[in-house]
Amino acid sequence: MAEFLLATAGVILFTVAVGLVRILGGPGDADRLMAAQLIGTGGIGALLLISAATGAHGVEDVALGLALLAAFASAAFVNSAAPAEAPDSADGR
Amino acid sequence: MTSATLAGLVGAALVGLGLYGLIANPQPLRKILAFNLMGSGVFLVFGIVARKGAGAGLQADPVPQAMVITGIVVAFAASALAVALVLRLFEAAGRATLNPDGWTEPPGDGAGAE
Amino acid sequence: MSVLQALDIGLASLVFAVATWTIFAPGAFAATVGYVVYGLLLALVWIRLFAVDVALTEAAIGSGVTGVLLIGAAARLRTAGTAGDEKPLSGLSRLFVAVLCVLVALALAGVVLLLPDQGPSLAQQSMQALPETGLGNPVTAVLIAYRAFDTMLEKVVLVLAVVGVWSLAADKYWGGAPGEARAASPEPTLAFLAQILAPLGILVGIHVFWVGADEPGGAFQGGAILAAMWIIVMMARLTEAPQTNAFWLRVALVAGSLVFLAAGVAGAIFAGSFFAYPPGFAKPVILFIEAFMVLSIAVTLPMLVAGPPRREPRQ
Amino acid sequence: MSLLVDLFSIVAIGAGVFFFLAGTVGLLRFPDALSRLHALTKADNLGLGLVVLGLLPRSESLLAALKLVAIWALVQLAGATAAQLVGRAVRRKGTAA
Repeated sequence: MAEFLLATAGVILFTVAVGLVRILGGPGDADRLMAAQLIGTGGIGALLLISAATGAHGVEDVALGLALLAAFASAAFVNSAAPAEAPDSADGR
Repeated sequence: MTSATLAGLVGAALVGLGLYGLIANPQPLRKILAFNLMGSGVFLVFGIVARKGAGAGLQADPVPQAMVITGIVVAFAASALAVALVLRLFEAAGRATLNPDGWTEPPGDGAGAE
Repeated sequence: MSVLQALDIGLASLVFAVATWTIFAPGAFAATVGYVVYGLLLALVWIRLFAVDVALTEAAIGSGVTGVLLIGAAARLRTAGTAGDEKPLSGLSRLFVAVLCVLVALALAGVVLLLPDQGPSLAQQSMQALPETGLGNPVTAVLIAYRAFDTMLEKVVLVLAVVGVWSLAADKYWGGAPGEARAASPEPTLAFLAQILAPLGILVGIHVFWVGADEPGGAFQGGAILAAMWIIVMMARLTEAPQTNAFWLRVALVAGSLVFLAAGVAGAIFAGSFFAYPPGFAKPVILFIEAFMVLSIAVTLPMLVAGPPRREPRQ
Repeated sequence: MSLLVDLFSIVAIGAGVFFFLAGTVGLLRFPDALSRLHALTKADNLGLGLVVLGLLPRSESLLAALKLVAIWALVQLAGATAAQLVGRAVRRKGTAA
């Protein structure tokens, strides 16, 4: 069973890596932020699978920490790049 | 080859990469990134030292681990100071570059910079 | 080759590939996102090295808080360094630098390969003395008991970094609040996230600190998670950054180092030597110190991210 | 009993990996940033959700199981918010991104 868990962790990391190749190069900054989001989710998945397989202790807290901070890259980007006012909200959304 | 040795080799490669970026990349923010990369490479070498010191029922020697933890925090503090310096340079000189020819205003005492 | 070995090799190549991207990416923003991705992957590597405490620190500080700092800086500097400003190295000197760096990496790799299989270790001693501290996590014991002096000085470094960042402020802003005064209306999505995340994050942060006595976790990791929660609340503009001349802020910044130092001096008076904890009372003393460290870290990291004061102080 | 648990884990985690794969295929194939964002959120929701579901019966304690569920819920929240924020950033810039 441990072999299966590790293999799936490997597959998830591999698909994430393939996705990274596509979006880390852009074209836009939005795509690059998606890369951070993708590796966050995939990394947490792989982390949980690896810890279930190797029996490393206390790994749930690491995954919990990563999950708490998963949106921070996007939040920091919006916070620094957004114009001072929000013209976006004027169109009724 | 054990996973610890592999991590140590990656750490060695990261130190090389980071050193190259620190010297060859002209932009200051890129230099900060490279410096951090170099630092984490050193931490990984500490990681292998910790792993090789496994014993007494522990899977890794706790002393190098504790040093890496303080190291990560200090590295963050240093990066924060460096980033603040770069942003201040940007404010004062109009450009964030280490090349004085690129500065659009002479870096004064900073009191007038908005 | 077992599945685990294949996974390790895959992870190592992924880390190396993302690190290479960070150095050679075409733009500063792309490189910065690469670095955030790299930090996340490093947390996985630390799990594979069975250093869960380090993985937790890397996840919270190396990837989370550093990510906010660097992405914020990269987004702000987008207009800054246009390509014409910089004098890139000539091809020849690039080659020279590359050769030098490869040599450094190879030398270090040689050292790694030559390390003995069973290296010198303090694991034995750490575990032997562990019952005296009343702790169950040897890493916490190293940080707060065996090498307490290092950790105390490291807290002082954090305070010095804040002083350094603040001192970059223009004279008229000294004592004011960091960050520009911005529109009152926060980004609604971000506000929603912060409102849900903050209570949960505070719970997790305190949990991580508390279990740190016996399991992976501790003051640094718990404090960093709490710090991240204050950062997200400030980013969502649910609260303003505090004035840097606020008395409570300055007390909170130095509380960790002061309490730590006081405990060390008390050890010299009551237990015979500097940073000696009285037998039987070690664990309560350690937890007391750690609680103030958590407070200081939770205040210091957001102040480092927020940067120097940029508004005139209100009286 | 343990065979049943293993079977459950294999089915759920396998399905989760499928959604990670589907998300990546979407990232590779979709033409613009907004549809790529759409593909990405699938990996967030279902991929990790199913992996967590598969790991749930293997967790050591009730607290560990609760943490697993909390991790999934937090990733959901982060994914949804980040998708909103990134989507807005794309829209603000027009179709250029």
